[in-house]
Amino acid sequence: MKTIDQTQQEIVEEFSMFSDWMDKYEYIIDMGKNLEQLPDDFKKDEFLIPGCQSRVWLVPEFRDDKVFFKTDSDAIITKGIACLIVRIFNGRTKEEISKSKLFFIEKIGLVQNLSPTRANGLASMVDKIYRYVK
Amino acid sequence: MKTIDQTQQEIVEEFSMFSDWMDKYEYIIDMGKNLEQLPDDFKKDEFLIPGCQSRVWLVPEFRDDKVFFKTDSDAIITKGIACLIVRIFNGRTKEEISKSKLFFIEKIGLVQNLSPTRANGLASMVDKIYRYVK
Amino acid sequence: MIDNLNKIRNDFPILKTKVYDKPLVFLDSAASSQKPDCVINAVADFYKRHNANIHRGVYFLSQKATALYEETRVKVQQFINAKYSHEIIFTRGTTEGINLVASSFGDLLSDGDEVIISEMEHHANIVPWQLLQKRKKIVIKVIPITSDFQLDIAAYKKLINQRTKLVSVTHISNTLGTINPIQLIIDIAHANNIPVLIDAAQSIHHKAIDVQKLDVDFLVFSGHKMYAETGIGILYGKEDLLNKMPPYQGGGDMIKDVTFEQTTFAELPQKFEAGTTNYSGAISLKVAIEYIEKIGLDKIACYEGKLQDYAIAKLRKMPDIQLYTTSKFNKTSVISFNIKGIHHEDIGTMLDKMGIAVRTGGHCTYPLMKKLGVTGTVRASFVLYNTFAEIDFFVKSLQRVVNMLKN
Amino acid sequence: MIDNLNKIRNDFPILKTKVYDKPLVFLDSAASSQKPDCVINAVADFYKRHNANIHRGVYFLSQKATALYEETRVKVQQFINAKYSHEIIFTRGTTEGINLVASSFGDLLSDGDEVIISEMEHHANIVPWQLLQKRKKIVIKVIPITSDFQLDIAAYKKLINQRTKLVSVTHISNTLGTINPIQLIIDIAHANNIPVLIDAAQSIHHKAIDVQKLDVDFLVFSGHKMYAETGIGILYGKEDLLNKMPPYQGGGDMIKDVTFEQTTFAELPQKFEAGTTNYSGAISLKVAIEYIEKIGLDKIACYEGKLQDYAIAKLRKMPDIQLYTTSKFNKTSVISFNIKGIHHEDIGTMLDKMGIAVRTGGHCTYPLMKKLGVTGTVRASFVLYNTFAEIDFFVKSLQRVVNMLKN
Ligand SMILES: Cc1ncc(COP(=O)(O)O)c(C=O)c1O
Ligand SMILES: Cc1ncc(COP(=O)(O)O)c(C=O)c1O
Repeated sequence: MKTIDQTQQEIVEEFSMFSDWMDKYEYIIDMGKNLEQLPDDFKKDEFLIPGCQSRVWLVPEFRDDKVFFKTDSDAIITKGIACLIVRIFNGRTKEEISKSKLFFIEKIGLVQNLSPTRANGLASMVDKIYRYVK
Repeated sequence: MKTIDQTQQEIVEEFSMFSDWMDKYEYIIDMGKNLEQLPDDFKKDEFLIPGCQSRVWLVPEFRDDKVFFKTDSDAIITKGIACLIVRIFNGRTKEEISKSKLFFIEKIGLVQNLSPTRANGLASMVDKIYRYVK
Repeated sequence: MIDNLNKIRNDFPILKTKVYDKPLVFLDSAASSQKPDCVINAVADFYKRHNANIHRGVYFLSQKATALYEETRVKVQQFINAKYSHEIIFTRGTTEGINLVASSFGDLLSDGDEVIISEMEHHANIVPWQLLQKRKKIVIKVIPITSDFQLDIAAYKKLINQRTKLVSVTHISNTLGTINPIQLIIDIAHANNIPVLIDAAQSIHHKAIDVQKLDVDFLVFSGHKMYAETGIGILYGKEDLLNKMPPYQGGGDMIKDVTFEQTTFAELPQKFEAGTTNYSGAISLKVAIEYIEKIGLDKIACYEGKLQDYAIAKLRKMPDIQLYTTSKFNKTSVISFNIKGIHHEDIGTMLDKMGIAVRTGGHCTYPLMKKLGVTGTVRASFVLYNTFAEIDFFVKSLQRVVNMLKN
Repeated sequence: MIDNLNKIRNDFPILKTKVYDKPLVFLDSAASSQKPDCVINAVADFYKRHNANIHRGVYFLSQKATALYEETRVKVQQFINAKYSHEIIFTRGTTEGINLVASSFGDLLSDGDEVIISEMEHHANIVPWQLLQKRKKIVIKVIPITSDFQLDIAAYKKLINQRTKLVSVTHISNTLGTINPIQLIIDIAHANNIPVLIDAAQSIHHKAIDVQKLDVDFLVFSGHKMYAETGIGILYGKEDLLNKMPPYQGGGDMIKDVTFEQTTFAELPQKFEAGTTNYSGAISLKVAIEYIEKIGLDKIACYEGKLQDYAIAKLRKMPDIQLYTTSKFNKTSVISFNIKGIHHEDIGTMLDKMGIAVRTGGHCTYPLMKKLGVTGTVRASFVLYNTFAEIDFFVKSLQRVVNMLKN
């Protein structure tokens, strides 16, 4: 299995293939579309990420010392971004996550072009993950 | 005795002799200085003109159907201006005053160069006179 | 019709800018309008030539600044045809205007008194009354909307009773674009001796308002939606009402005399303008009103109406669109919609990448969203500087975005 | 010392204007400062390139405007060294800041609770507490001043008791120029568990302020006195206090959710920023702070101190002058005086005709005027763009004016 940093690097490379923003978004959208929907009983307030215009749920689960996440959103772009985050952190140990630093967001230029509003949502999501593993 | 309009015209001519503002003010100041002081028992709130930064008192008195004014102020420039107003209205009948229109202020450029604050004070004073004779 | 659209567009420098290297298509003027050069320059010029704190100095600059500020008051008075200039109070905006009334007129209310608002109100006309409820046990009654997105006037009449002390409704809904029949609303209230506050935030630059003809008791609006700077707004109030109300904020300029034992307050309008006001903002409002008057409110309304009809006709043809609008006669150029199965935020995000600025979300009308059964809408709004070509591009781009986003 | 005064004067376009064909000598910056080109241009540039309503749009311009607005918040946070940026609340100015605290912190007070202010307060720090008295039976205690125009600290200590819930005093008197020992004042209050509000309207651009070092609970100031636009100001408050306080105004942006049954409020700082704020004013404040930082507060204070000493030395030599100042160490460059037998307004009016702008009257400190036994004073104030030559001209002109006016 790749490390957190390797997965981030992988994502950066995937995005570098797209020359324009439309394509990058198309890619994110597709990811969002392909993610399976979260069953309704997980869509509770406790799993909701604060600070987003759209609603995003993030459901953590511990198995064999590792953390797995399920996620969903009513907006497809948010869902695609949540997908990327989950892909990076899924199946990691608490230690791996707490020691990690996210760099892919900046490198693919998401934050710069994401709205502060959305950047805040993203930050909240990452924040919530780090707090889960504390 | 001159009419109200004649007196106004007279003042306009007096002021037209001064080419610069300093001299006009010197003239107003001198008028203020030469006006005799109002005895303290007239310096009551009921004779106070509202809306001036300095305090101005205006005391009306009816004699033989005519109105006479005494005035004073703690600021000398205001006093000088009050002097001009009194000079115009002193010894007139109610009818004369209510029918009159003030034009000297504009003509000598007082309002334009007077502050709105002071212009307001002036307006209040004139206002008060018109209300006295109603 | 507007004679020279190119000239008008040239007046607004921001319309020439690009976002992500694409020409800006600004369809969010209902949130805040762009500013013409004359407004931008007037403010710069003021600071370069006439700036000084107002009302307090006997020197030239202070007098000049005061005169400019007070000229704006008179300009606003004329614009809405108020009886006296001292009925015009400068505020930060619509929100502050309503808060002022809720707090200060609210002081005159008693427990059990009722205030009527409507289901299509902006939060600015809901929350101040709820805050007042923490101080007084007043009751807030709500006029529902019909399935046609209009105020339910029959229901409104039934809400009125002996305890009703104020009716406070919006002239034009910032989400629906619905133009409410405010003359009727006022007449009904007045027949019961109830004063009326009209939130004119969305109407003041779209429709001529004559406060004396309407006989409205309070009117509030914001400068920033009518081509002036942000941070300035107007509360109009009838003299006798404003005179009865206690001051809202305390400080410089709003007093007659201050002692530690007994402070007395200044006359209107100063009584409600505590501290250094946003006088440069006020001055920008004068220029903005002059700009509107130069073009003419009638022409503006007519042109904006055409834009609206054009956009609605095009949008109606889109598959899966839900338009929150029906009657075009009662409507100004604010259009809210959703596309089935697609989140409004996704649409806004993608349109943005094409240079198009629309608003998405609840538009500060969450109770209305709940009524519509949605978490938000996409809102496009058009004003005098928008074009038919922009609408074409907007609808085409929307189609493209929908294709990308739909499952 | 300031390195290049000519360059600085060149930054302020208004200083090149004339009044009555005479060069402007502006000695009323304590009322409101003039604005450097960088501030004026930043606002114009904002409206030409980045304007859109903040916080609410997902599109580029709205995001950009929001980012600029929030950058200002962070800039202010750094400038006063606040712990969190959400402790920085945008207001219209000092007056609104104190009204917000008086209303909202005031909501937490009970009948019989006491607030301590001082005899040298601006009306902005008197009247809001008197307005609160109409809602709650709080008691206002007043720290007297000494014959040396300083706060009487011994008397202050005696005013404190179990019922004292807040001390609210000015850092620098806008009439006397007295710099109050706020660290001492805060320490004394804190020893009794009492929070302190400092009115920094006159100090924020003269002296470095570190709110964490001072441990001050609330700090308020106005942008327009520190080279920014008018209509913007700051309330700093400690997080835990602001969290305890109810919202002040209701409307957009300050809510989490709105229903007719139950509205919940946003987190800090939005909770206290209802409606569209003066975001262009805020952006101007960022540029103004950068301008101050570029020159350096230390250098500014040093230079202004020199101007003050020079002016006081010259004025002392004038016959019949009454200077309301004694200790030069405790003082900033605000000088109040009267000339025996001459009305302050007459002096202001005549100086104006020579191009000199000074303030006359009560300076929104009427209780202090009563204490001094006068109806007003002439006040000259100096900031970084004033010169020794201007002081020479001012004193010479004052002499001339006095000669004209004296009996
Ligand atoms: C109908 C309506 N009312 C009130 C407001 C609040 O205006 P402001 O934010 O300028 O105070 C707005 C605009 O946001 C509005 O559209
Ligand atoms: C010490 C002091 N406090 C408060 C104020 C009020 O400030 P503003 O009018 O900007 O609200 C001023 C300025 O006028 C002041 O000098």
